[in-house]
Amino acid sequence: MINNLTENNASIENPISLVIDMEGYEGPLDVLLALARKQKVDLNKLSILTLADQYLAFIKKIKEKNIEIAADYLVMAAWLVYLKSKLLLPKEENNDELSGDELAARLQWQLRRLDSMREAAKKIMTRNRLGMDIFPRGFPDKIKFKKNSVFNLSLFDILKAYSDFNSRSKKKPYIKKRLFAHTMDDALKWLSTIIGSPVPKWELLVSFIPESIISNQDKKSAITATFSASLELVKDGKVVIQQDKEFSPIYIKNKLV
Amino acid sequence: MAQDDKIIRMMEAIFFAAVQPLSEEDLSDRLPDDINIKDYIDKIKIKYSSCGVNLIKVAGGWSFRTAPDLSFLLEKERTVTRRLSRAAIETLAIIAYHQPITRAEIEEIRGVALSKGTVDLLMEANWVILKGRKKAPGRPVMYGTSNEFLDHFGLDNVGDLPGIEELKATGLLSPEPPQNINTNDDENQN
Amino acid sequence: MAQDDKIIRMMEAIFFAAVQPLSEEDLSDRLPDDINIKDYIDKIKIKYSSCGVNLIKVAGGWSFRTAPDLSFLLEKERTVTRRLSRAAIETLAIIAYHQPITRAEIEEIRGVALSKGTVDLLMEANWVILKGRKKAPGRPVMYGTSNEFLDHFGLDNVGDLPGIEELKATGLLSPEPPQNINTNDDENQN
Repeated sequence: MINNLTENNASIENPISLVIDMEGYEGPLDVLLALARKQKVDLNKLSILTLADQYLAFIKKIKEKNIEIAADYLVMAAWLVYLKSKLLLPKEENNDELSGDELAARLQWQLRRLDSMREAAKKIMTRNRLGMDIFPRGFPDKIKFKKNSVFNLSLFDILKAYSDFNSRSKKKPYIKKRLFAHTMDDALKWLSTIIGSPVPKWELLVSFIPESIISNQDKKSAITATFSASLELVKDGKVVIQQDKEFSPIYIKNKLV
Repeated sequence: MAQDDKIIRMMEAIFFAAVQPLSEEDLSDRLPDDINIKDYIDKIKIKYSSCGVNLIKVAGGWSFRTAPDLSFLLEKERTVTRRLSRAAIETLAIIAYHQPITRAEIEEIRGVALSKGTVDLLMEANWVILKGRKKAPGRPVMYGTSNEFLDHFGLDNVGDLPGIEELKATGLLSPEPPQNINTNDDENQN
Repeated sequence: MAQDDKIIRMMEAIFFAAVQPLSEEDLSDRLPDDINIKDYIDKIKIKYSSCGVNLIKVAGGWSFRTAPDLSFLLEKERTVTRRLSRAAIETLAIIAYHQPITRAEIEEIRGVALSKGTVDLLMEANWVILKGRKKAPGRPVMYGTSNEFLDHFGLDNVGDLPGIEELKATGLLSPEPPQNINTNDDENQN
């Protein structure tokens, strides 16, 4: 119930006007704590019934002054009436609700908690404070920064710069070198040896690349062309190809019609 | 002995130049490796204990500060701080003792909605900082206190807040009333 | 004597917290009337003469300052990453490959005049050092690379720099595009 109260409060747009309305109190819990203090007992021994009566009297007094009362004060008043009835009536059996005593204890705990924070606030604010009671060095020597330049430069940059510069100075004409390529036509030619072979036999696809092709660069071109060519032949129904799994060797076999 | 004096001189210079409290780690970065910094801190503390400035432990480090009894001499240096409203002071205390804490939890303790500017003001003063988000619906932000708060109020750490141990022991800092809450029937029913 | 200590404590706090050097007049405003401030300044000066901070006379008055021999403690290193201009990189490369080399020779190789700051910058970075003077008219200074240069670029000695032939082999020195991007379109497209 009290939990709900704070949520209700959150909807109040301007608590300042509320403070003025309610004789300087900051919310119902604040009023209750002030009334509790008037009982002049340890908050642990507080009479919640008395407190509830005092609160209701306070609200009545405000009402008589024709002051508009913020909703949360009225909610608290209604809740205290309910609490009073729970405390005074015999305990209901088999009821899941908190008993009057439990609700009272909870309210008392909330009041003690708020009170403890008020006390703590006072203790904090009376401490020796920096810039008010104790002071730091007013005019410290400046920390001097020693600038440490690190150049963002790699050996590659230097080599690149040097070669760029060399290239620039030598001004060699650019000659496009024609590269070797194993064409698909070439590949078909090499693969055709398998077609018409009387005894069909699985053979490695790469074995159909001419041995004269040595450099890696050229080999890549040859593999690509040979593979494409083999697909052509499969399409034409001349050969079958097979691969166990990804990246494993590809085999090719003559298909007997 | 000469070595001691040398280290003490170095530490004096470092402490005098620092605006913020220095941790042992901060000091060790600038001092010879083979020394026991704690010992030297104690030596300096003693050396300055009767001086107009003292070496004090604050905000997790050490710092030279003027002796509290001499504040009357330092009117001129007094920084003008904005007067905080009662609500702001109370909110600061609640945040300090209950951190990390959400706005809704602060409102629950005070029994009243927090006006918009209160936490902002405390954050502007650098006393209150964000301390992550609560693992709860809506993941509300949580607030806590900063090193500047500790420094300003001369606290070494949050555990040094006045009376925090007793409050913890009595369960007043827990979010819910203790289970074995004592209801004093006789007294409630008068 | 106790009176002395009291005044000294007061002055220590005042000097410590002051945001600027204080003149005798500034001090007299805050201290008991019947004292000789100059005497106390001398006492404090002596008291702190062997400490890490000294009371020194600066423009406008007296102030606690770090002892001059300890100023190194107040130096912080700040690392700034900078980029070198193309001219600087090229000059560094030329010095590395052609050392020892004079400024005129660098200019001759690059075909442009070397701006004043370029070599200075490389020397500031500790990569380029003076390598004696050339036995030639005017005895111009010669430049070369430093050990820091070798360290920085992970080289054992200058001979480890890839030679012109090697650079050609990597494609860097060749006026042609590197091999691996040279696809021969005509022949692949059939």
